[in-house]
Amino acid sequence: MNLDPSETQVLLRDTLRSFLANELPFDQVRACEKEGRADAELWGQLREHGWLATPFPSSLGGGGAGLVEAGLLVEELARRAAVVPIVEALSCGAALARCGGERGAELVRGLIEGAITPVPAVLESSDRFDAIAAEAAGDGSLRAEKYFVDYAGFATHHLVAARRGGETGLYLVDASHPAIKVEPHATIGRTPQAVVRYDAAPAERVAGEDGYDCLVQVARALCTVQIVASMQVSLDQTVAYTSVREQFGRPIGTFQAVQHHVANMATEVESVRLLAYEALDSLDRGSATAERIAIAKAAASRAVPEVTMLGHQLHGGQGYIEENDLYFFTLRGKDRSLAWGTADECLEIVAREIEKPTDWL
Amino acid sequence: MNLDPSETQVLLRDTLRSFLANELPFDQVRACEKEGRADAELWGQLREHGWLATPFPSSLGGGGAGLVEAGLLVEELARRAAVVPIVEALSCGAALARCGGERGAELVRGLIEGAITPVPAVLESSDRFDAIAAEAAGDGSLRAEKYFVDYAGFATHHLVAARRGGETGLYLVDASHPAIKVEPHATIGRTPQAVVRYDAAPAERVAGEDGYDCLVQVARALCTVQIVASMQVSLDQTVAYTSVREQFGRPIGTFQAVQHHVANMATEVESVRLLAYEALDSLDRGSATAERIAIAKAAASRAVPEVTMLGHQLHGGQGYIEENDLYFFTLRGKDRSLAWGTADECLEIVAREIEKPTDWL
Amino acid sequence: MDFTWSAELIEFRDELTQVIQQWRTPELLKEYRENHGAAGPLISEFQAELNRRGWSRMCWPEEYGGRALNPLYQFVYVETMEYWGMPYGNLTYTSVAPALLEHASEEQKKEYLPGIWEGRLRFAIGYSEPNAGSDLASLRTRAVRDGDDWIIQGQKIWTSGAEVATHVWLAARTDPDAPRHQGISMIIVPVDAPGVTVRPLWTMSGVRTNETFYDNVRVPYSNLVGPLNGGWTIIMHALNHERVGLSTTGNLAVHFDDAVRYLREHRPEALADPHVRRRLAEIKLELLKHRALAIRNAVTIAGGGIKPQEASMTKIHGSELRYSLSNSLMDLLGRYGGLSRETGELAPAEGSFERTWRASPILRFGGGANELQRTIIATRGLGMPR
Amino acid sequence: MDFTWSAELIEFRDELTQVIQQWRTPELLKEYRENHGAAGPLISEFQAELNRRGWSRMCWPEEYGGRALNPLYQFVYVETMEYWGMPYGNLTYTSVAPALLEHASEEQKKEYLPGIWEGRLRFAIGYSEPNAGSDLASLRTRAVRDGDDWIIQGQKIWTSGAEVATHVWLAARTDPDAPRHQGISMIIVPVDAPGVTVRPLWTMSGVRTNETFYDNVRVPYSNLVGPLNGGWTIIMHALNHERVGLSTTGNLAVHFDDAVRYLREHRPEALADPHVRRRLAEIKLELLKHRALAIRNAVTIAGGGIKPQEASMTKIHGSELRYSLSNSLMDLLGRYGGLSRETGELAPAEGSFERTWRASPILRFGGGANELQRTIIATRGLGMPR
Repeated sequence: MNLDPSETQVLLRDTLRSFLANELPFDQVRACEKEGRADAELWGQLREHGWLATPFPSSLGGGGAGLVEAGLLVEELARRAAVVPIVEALSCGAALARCGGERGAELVRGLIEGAITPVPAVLESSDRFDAIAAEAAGDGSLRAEKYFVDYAGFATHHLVAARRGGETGLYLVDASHPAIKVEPHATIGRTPQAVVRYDAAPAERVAGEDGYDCLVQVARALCTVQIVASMQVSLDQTVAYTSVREQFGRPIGTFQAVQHHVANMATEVESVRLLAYEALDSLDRGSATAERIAIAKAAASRAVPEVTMLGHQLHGGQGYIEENDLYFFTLRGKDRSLAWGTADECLEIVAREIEKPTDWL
Repeated sequence: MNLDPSETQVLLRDTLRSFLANELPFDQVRACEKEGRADAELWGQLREHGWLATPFPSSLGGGGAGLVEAGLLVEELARRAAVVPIVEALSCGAALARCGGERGAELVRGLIEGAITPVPAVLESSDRFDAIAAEAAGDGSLRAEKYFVDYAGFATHHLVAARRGGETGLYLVDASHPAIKVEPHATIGRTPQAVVRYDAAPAERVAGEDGYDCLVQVARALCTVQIVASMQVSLDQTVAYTSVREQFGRPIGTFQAVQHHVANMATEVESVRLLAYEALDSLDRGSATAERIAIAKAAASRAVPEVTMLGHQLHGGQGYIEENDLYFFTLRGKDRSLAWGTADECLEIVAREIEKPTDWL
Repeated sequence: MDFTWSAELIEFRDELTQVIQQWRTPELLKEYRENHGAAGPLISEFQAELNRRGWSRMCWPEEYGGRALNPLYQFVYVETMEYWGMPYGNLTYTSVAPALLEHASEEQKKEYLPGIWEGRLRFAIGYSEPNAGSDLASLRTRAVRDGDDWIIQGQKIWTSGAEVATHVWLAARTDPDAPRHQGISMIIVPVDAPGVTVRPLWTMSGVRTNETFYDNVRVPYSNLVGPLNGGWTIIMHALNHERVGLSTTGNLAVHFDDAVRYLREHRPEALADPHVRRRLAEIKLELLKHRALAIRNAVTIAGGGIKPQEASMTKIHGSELRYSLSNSLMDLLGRYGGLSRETGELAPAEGSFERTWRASPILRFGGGANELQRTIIATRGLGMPR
Repeated sequence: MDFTWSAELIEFRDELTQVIQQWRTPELLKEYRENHGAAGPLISEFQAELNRRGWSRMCWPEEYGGRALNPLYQFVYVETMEYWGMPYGNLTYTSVAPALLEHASEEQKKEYLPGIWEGRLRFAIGYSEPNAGSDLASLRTRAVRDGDDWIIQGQKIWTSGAEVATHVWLAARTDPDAPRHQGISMIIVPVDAPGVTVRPLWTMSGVRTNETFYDNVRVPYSNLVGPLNGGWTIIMHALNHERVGLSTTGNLAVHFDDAVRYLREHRPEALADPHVRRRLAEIKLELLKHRALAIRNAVTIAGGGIKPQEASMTKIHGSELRYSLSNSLMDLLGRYGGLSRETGELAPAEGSFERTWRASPILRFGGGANELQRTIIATRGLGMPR
């Protein structure tokens, strides 16, 4: 039991943090939002510096670390509201590395080296992870409509969840193929997202049911960390602002009501952060359960709108204008609360197993 | 639209309030709780002073007022934590007066004059209002097990919900009949309650399905007022206590955290009170819907534990000992939140009709 | 006690609703959205219709063209307009006009009131400053008398609608030596007066607000409303009235109705889900609690009084419900809930839940932060010590 | 990061659980309930068994008979005991013993520690006074030196367990002229000392607490623990340790497990209800959030530090969860949820949800009111201005 990051983990985190503080001004994020695009430049830098390799086995050219380290990367990027498919690409990579065999290993190498940027294409109009209806035909072609595909237009490849012979698997599709149509959504998170239509697109099966499960679990856990980052920044900015903003002749942070709101925010962030990294740690150790990951995500999804709204309440008008950076975390936080399973969907998973004994220690 | 009590209503309320302030010391309530009995003396006084007659038509010897006035009586009694079956007897009376025909009218006269004290016996082991299974035999005898019967041992008669030929109706049973067994419960509310077993007890049909519905709706609305009273007293005591209790050299009521808790309590009390009396008013006007009454009860049932617990938090240890009167309202409030439909059961009623258009004005 | 509306009020509401149905075209709504409250051609016509029916000033005294109707008519009017999302003057109507009726001189009433009810005059509110938010009494914008004029120097923030307003309803410090609450006056400033600059501020709701700068702005001394240095009382009066308009049930309840309609039409399987129905029932419960508080406050005002704690309760409950309601609706729509209006048809109810969610911070801190409102309830409502 | 327990700790927990299973008879639980924490014959035997296995002081330094194990052992010990509702010394063990180990003299440690681990000595906590609750530093009970003795005069409240305790762990003012935090000392007072009176106070939880009166009570000067006038630091230290014991996951989680078991055995139709399952899932979520906070705090302490904000978060979350958990369980059991233990078999889980609900106020204001804890988080944890 050691809940703090190791020295290596701290180094990883701090290096990326200072890199981003220098290289990623928030106006670069504003520009991406405005133009509805991903941050291709940053994505290239992340790859060049080897950060994308971090969580993959050294045998595949990776950094030999695990998903906890992936979480640290994701958290840092989310703290800067970076518009890059970090969760998407890393969860594809994790599913391919763990369940994709030789071909999966090859693709992970491609991801690390920059040959490909894969993103998942999972949900359909039903918006349910347990109701994938897309059918992959025996001839290797795919007809499907995938909704809510994050970074669909930026990715080089889509890892599409589809069924063949009653089993849901993952199918690799080249995103540049003309049989694919990408129709962008505008979302509260203001990151690129789209409906994608695959009209008999060539699709290569690269993993089976276990791959699909792995993809969803890893993405859900990493998405939870994105939420933690949103809450943390909202908290940090609120502490900083209320400590200096004066009203009634004193910093508003000296008012009990303000302090108690902030204390509530901090308690949420602390508990959800622990659940999030515990989920990632369990994935690294092979002891993960869908239930515990769902609990972490549900806790995060419920907490983030409350925490960020308290942040706004305490910032007053200053936090409400887009010249302030606070809104990034509010909007991203809510967007991520809906992604990879809402609190309701995740609680459903917990409810299903409610009679299973729990080890409370 | 006039949300304040009329002059007559104020007079009624104030008269009873000052009567109770003089005649019902809290130690009398403590004695009833300890001995597990109703307050027979007070019940007699209420009848003698004509309060029990208030809401019934003058043609039956009643006061000619309505259920709003009944609510005012109930509220005053609940503010003193009186151990009398006021909600039980008045809701029996309302059902009998409205749906009991000639025989019902006779029984209401009996209630007013002191010949009978009827209480409802409705729930069974299923604890569901929509699953009454007791069957009234054609020969006028009843076999049933009724749970959670408030004041079962004190009442002279039970108004038992039972089925005959597929219809649920109300059956009058003489509580002194040897075929009846009363096994007391101990409950959080510390008022008399029991399981009652009717082993072929003589039972007279006095109302049909409409009578049963009326009984439940009236009791639910009056029970909501009991909850309002619990919250109100908890709020009042908390305001009084925190205004004088000093810590850190000043009344704790000057602390923002305390003021804001109290403000939250007050907002709950105010909104639930309005819903409660609106429900009673709608019953008087014949415009009541099960949904609106359910909403009032659900709102009250959710609010009361929150409000009373805040009261305790602000009273500290002083409110936690039974030498203080605060606990009456905390425990009664929670007890009543479970009676006549929990928040969940009431929300279920609302959910059922969720597609029905609402007049929001 | 009587919790029912009179037949006259219901009749009025029904007639108003009918008129709204005729005018509430996609074109008008688009004009309303794009003009940010300014009266384009369709809205002007609608306004004229309302005036022809005598509704836009029906509660004003007869000497100002009103019919002196019970203020509950105005409550019903605002509730109905807000439910349907129709323009009716908004803060100019619910906040500035009552303040003018109460505090302005006869000349001022004659000068401004007709323009208000005809929809020609639109006021932006000029209270807040960068360093005077919740602590409004610390405002620093100065107005100095110079003969028959005021000379105004300073800066305001959150002057929403200034870009389409004709006037700013400005709070300025006119006696810097007096205790802070006692040196403030209300002055009407035409937006086109030389020296007034409007700088846009875009908010996360997508709605524009403004900073406004006053650089030696000269306006007639007679633009002072109410007594010299008596502005604080007028502001508090206006804020209490404003809270009524900001806290209607209508503009919250429409989301509930929209959600039920959307689910029925597009996702019937979700509407059959017991969890979804339960969540909707919980929202309905909160809406009816809010309705009770809003009506309580309106009835008090209609009776000629004002209880600050009732306005405060309504404002807190409404502003927090705006958040929790839109938050719940987004959640129960899953990823659809995150789609914005710009997405097009796929966005539920034109993305209105998502948009309201983004807009939900403002009423929690604006119009007197909820923390201040809670203190008002405790001290003024319940008499707790200060 | 490593979120797993070592194999040794799991092994210890399993062994402890096994021992508990052997001793956890209805008779022992009845004795525990009826003796209010005093060691009757069964509890004494159980205590002896724990001692024989070296568990009751396993984390103490070796010079006091301990095995100097990592404090996480104590965390696991307390969690497990609390889950099963078994006696283990409770506050004497989690609060007074750590304070003695840290602050007492060698003589005092020799005098008191063996009695504690053997279960012979039981301490009641004497901090609060009628006018010193949250504002503990305003306590007025006086201790005046008289030769080799202290003479103590004053009154304490919430001296829970005093009726079965051997000693009171008393905070007294020893320098009335010093600033309030600097004139307090800790003195051990035998309950049977002449002049000590114990008056019962019955609480709404059904549990007894006490007022204790000290009328010219004479105890040896050597009963002073730690430096003269240095009591405040010792109290804060003890309170932080106490919060660990008061905020276990175990004594909350057992309700969850009991509820699931009760529903499965007695009301399977309710357990099949999606709303009930969802509610249970929400409770489980909160329990696991609490577990995370409690472990975070324990790991910090085990690492030799203490972060007051972590103890505070755990205490707030635990005390509010105690309420909301029992409240939800009562609600989902409907009227059964309101039945007390005295009802008999019909009461779910022996009425434990109802009983916990009644007991849930105390931890919200006791052990440092949650309002104070929130201020600690903000100022000490986040560095906000005071």
